[in-house]
Amino acid sequence: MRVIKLDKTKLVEYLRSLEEWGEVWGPVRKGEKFVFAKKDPSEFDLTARRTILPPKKFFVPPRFTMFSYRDGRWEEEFDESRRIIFGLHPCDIFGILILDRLFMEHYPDPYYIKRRKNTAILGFSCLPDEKCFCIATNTHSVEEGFDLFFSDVEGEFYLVWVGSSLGDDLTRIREDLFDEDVTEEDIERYIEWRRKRDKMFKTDLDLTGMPEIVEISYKRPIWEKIGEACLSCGSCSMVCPTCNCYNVVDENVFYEERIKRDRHWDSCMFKEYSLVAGGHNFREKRSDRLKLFYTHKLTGFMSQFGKPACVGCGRCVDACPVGINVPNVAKALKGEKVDAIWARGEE
Amino acid sequence: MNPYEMQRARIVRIYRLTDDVKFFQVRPYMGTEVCELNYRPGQFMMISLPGIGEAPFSISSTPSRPGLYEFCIRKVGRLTEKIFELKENAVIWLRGPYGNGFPVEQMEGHDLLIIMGGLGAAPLRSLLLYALDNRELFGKIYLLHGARTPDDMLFREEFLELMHRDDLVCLLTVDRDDTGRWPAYTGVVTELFRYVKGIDPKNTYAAVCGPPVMYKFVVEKLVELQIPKNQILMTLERRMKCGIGKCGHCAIEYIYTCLDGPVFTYWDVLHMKELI
Amino acid sequence: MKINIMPLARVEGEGGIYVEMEDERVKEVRMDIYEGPRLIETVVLGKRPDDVISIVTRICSICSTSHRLASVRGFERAGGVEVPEKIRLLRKLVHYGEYIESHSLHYYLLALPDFFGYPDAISMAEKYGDLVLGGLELKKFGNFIMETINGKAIHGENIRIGYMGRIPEKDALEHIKSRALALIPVIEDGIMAFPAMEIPDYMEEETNFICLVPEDDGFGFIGNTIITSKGERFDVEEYKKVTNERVVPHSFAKRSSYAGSPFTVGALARVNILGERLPGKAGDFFRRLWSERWKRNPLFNNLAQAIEILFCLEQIPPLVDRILSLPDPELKEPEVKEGEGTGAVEAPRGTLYHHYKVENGRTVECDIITPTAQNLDDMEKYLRRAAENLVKNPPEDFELRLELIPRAYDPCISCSVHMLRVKVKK
Amino acid sequence: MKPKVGFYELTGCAGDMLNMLNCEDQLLSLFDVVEVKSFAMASSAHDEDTELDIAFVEGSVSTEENLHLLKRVREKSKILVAVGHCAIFGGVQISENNWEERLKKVYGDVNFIHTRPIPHEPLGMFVRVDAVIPGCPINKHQFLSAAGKLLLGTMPELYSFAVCAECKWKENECLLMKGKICLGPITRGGCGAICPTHNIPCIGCFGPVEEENVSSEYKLLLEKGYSPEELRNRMKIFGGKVREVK
Ligand SMILES: Cc1cc2nc3c(=O)[nH]c(=O)nc-3n(C[C@H](O)[C@H](O)[C@H](O)COP(=O)(O)OP(=O)(O)OC[C@H]3O[C@@H](n4cnc5c(N)ncnc54)[C@H](O)[C@@H]3O)c2cc1C
Ligand code: SF4
Ligand code: SF4
Ligand code: SF4
Repeated sequence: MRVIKLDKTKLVEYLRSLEEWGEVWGPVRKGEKFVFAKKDPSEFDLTARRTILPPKKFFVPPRFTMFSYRDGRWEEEFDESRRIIFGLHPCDIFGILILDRLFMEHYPDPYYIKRRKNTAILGFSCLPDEKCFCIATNTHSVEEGFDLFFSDVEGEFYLVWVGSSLGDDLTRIREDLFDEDVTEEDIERYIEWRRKRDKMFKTDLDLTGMPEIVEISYKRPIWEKIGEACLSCGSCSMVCPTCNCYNVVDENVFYEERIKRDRHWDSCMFKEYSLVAGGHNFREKRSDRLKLFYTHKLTGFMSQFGKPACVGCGRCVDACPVGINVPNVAKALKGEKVDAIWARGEE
Repeated sequence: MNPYEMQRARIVRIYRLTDDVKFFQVRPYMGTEVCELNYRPGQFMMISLPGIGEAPFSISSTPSRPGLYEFCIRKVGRLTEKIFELKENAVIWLRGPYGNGFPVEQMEGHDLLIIMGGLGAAPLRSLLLYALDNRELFGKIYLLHGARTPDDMLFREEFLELMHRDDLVCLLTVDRDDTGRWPAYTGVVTELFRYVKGIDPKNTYAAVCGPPVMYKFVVEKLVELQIPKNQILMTLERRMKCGIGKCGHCAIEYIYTCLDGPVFTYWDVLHMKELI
Repeated sequence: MKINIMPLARVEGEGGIYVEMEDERVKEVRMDIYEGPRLIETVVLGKRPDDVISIVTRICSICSTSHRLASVRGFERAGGVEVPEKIRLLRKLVHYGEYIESHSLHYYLLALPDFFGYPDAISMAEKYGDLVLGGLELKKFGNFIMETINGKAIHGENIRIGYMGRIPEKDALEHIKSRALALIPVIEDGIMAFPAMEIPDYMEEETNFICLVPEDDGFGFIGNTIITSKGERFDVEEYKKVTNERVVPHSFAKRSSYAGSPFTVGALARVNILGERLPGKAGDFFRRLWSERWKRNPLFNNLAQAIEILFCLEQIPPLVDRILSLPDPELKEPEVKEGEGTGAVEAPRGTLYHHYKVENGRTVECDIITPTAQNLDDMEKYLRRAAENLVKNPPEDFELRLELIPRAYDPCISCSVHMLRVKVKK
Repeated sequence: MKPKVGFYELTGCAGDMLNMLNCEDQLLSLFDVVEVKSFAMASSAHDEDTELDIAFVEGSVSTEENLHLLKRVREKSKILVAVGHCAIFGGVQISENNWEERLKKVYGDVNFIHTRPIPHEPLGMFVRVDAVIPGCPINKHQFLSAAGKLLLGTMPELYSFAVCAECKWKENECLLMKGKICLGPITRGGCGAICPTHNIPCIGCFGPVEEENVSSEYKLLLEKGYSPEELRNRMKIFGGKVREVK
């Protein structure tokens, strides 16, 4: 992989120059949190931690139209915009890699593929906060899935990994800003930075052996207890970078003389999710739904991937009002102490 | 190719099977000649009407009789109600076929026990007709079919005809017969197992489909008969929005009913806590 | 002869007109209100002020912003809460939005069809498409302003006691400004459509008018002083002196009279009392169109509304500029623990009072007086006069001619159904 | 043939009817594809004799006259749609008890001549309701979507999940996590999570979501320092009679 350097003071200028390729999006502050927004690169916050929604919103927006039906014919509707997303952290890139397998292999989904192909991924290194546990899911370092990856190793330069042919093209837009000369000192500094970063994780989460533990815990009463607290609000699914469930609905846009077929995000935490004809519900109880969610996050994802789908970004920690999240559930299953409303003594 | 894209099709003929189930013969628009339709028994298709929605339906016909798809549809909600209102020649939209279907190649050379209840007749009729059309490929064939009353029995006339054939044993039962003219058995479907004789369990495939409550009792009987657990096949129903392993609704633990099913073996079921 | 019109169409809420005549004598005239009572003022007792402001807007959809403004002002006066300038101006803007929406709905879609002889605006649209579409554009713009500033066009929640949840974005405000400028010609055409028609005079009679004196002494809709057409002034805390409510058996809405005689509030009252203060083109139209008949004939309320729409549109651009020139204030929620106060605003239909008493952070008294409730006596008075004048020679469209009168008031009946006064001490 | 449609108001603020009129860009097409038989708020034309395909009814039943009208509308309509919170759950007016006492306090002993007030109830207490469009007021996009489905002769398909989902779609900071009484998790979605998008906690105006977990949210908020009385008051405003708050 080509590794080059960019003078830190030139980052904004470089990102602006990319507007000739597509819209430039990056992390900006929203209250105490962050979101990916289309703003001038000078407004991007390089200290950003996890954004409220993961980058999946670029590839499968919360709600979009797949087809329009007019005059007896269905027409596909595609989002053709080209986007550059700057500031993805390794966990987010892992999240995209999982979605890629889901949407791009086996019945490739053209809506996803179109958006994915029109999007450049510019990763950015990060330092963990108290909610990050990507070190436990082993998603804190990323080798693929990006076009460029910027590492801030605390010097005057960013080290830039060029991860794809598109990434290479993007560096050529302003070749003059990059420096090919990565020195021994730079490499040492990078290795030192990694060491420091890894030491900064505050999580004591250990996910080794989790699949077996989840498997054997299927009937344990702890699920009922968690289920009692769960609000079925679905926030956990909405913010999870690897939750991909959706619903399909038709709408009669009579005032435009067309019918559209839309897709919108859904969640296995909703009661209706597993309801079938005749009113039978395969996951009537909240605890049943939580089990499905955590089976996906902690044991296997899809039979063909056989890999847990949690990437350790900490968004569920940020989103669940009652403290049901991967670290808490995993710890509770392992019998460790958990600070959450459902884990408190009596009732 | 957009896997969500639908194909235009025409309803050729409609038969009423029971008060709330109709049978539809559907021909895709593909030029004028009779077309080869490429599917396996046990597979399903997504049927849609613009503005109303889309839902999965098992194919009831057999690929051994080309030209038409047949569906057996029960009126339960928005889409199915609208499909019920359609007349012959109406246009509907299809995509598929999807799902694994029955492993017919593996089943060849075996005895077959086909056990259906209620709407379970829809996918299993496909398998049954397939086996009858390729009769020489299979050993003994038993059909066990249960319904509440004679009026509720899907494909009643068609199956009553089969009782006269000597190359299969067709056992039909109803829970209750108020007509007094029911020519076959009364009682629940599991009682029909009494009449299942002379099969070689190790060399038998059983296929079961029916309402969720039926599986438990039928499977017990099949296990009693000592049919290997991986030769007991069942087709399952889940909510589905895409049919192609993306929307997540049909997930059972980490597998997808639409890709890895809807046909599962009892062995699979034993290993998946949520299956039935 | 008895005339019973129910339900009264193209008004908000359920009401009817009952007129009984014997020979050529009018025996009884009633504005019947049978919109069910919701007892909202009793629902709010014991609740936190921030719950109360959400509940009371539900009294009425079409005046929900005015109710919101009057209620937050009531609590702010009770608790001595200061409102940052920028938020004060945004409230003014959202209020203009409500005026534009409410007035254009009434003027174009509910009132004009009467004058052009159609049952509704939709049928009128076939021949007067431009007029109806213009009205819809204005209405949409009014809604856009309310959505932008208050979150929703109806029962928005962004306006809070002493603060607001989110300050609207600059782009949205700029858009409001440019739309306002673009729509001025639309309302000018709308105003011109009206005087072309003959205004009947069968109900004309002198009356009293009451409105608020705007805070900044120009023309406007928010203030703390009540003024009557006789020139008397009262502080809003003395609102009961002018409203004097009473209960009548044919109505779930209470009645008001001032010094024993009925009065009118609303656009016509404001324009009759303060019209000289109207600036710009709105002022020009006022001077060109106004006549002494406006003091006797409620049908001119329609025209007064149209002039007010123009006034609002003209005020918006400079107001937006002022808002944008101010820095965002700190957004934090003040607590109203104790106190008593009255908040008043001019709703599109007239003066609206919200009076509250708060103890220990809970609302213990609530009194809301809505404009339509104040207008009902005057509507009856005009109906009686009309019936008396028409009964001698009953015209074919007798009913329509009667219906015109309450409709001209743009009555908001759901909102007028309320209680007199409750005092519940915990 | 165009479907025959009627719009009726019982006791409420007329906000749902008004929000239908607020569909300015679609209004003319809507009135083009249906035959409006009755819409008191917008039109004088009213034909009460024809059978209706669809009746939209707003407001709670709060007088004998309301009840009478509702029954008449039900009889002559194929599909009756309850629009808005008052019609579905009873409205804010249903949130407190002692109705008779409060009525007396307000009106004294006046004997009303037209119709007697009765304690507020949602439509479903008296007649079959075929579909609902929730909200206080309804959301106009949901109304158009429901109308579109009804025009095709099928039932509306609205969001059945809580406000939080759309709140996340809008990428809002969670106010409940910040310690505010946000009723998003127990409130049916479809409004576009407008209030949290404006940093205002949801007060629940779309009514209880089908599977609300009131006790968990209640417990959570108690832990955050709110009093039972405050929580009860807030949760009752739009809770109708279905929400149980201890
Ligand atoms: C693999 C498979 C094969 C099927 N084969 C047949 C068949 O041959 N004949 C037949 O009549 N039915 C079959 N079904 C069931 C059929 O898909 C549902 O009856 C149909 O979706 C109902 O649609 P609706 O719009 O009429 O109902 P709705 O108005 O959507 O809802 C009515 C009920 O159906 C449930 N439902 C809605 N969508 C689905 C869905 N996609 N999958 C399952 N349940 C749903 C709802 O939860 C509700 O309880 C099959 C289902 C599956 C998964
Ligand atoms: S686990 Fe938490 S975030 Fe997920 S649905 Fe339950 S309460 Fe909501
Ligand atoms: S702010 Fe309210 S609506 Fe939004 S996610 Fe949090 S609890 Fe749900
Ligand atoms: S966020 Fe809650 S209170 Fe606000 S509009 Fe939506 S449902 Fe109503």
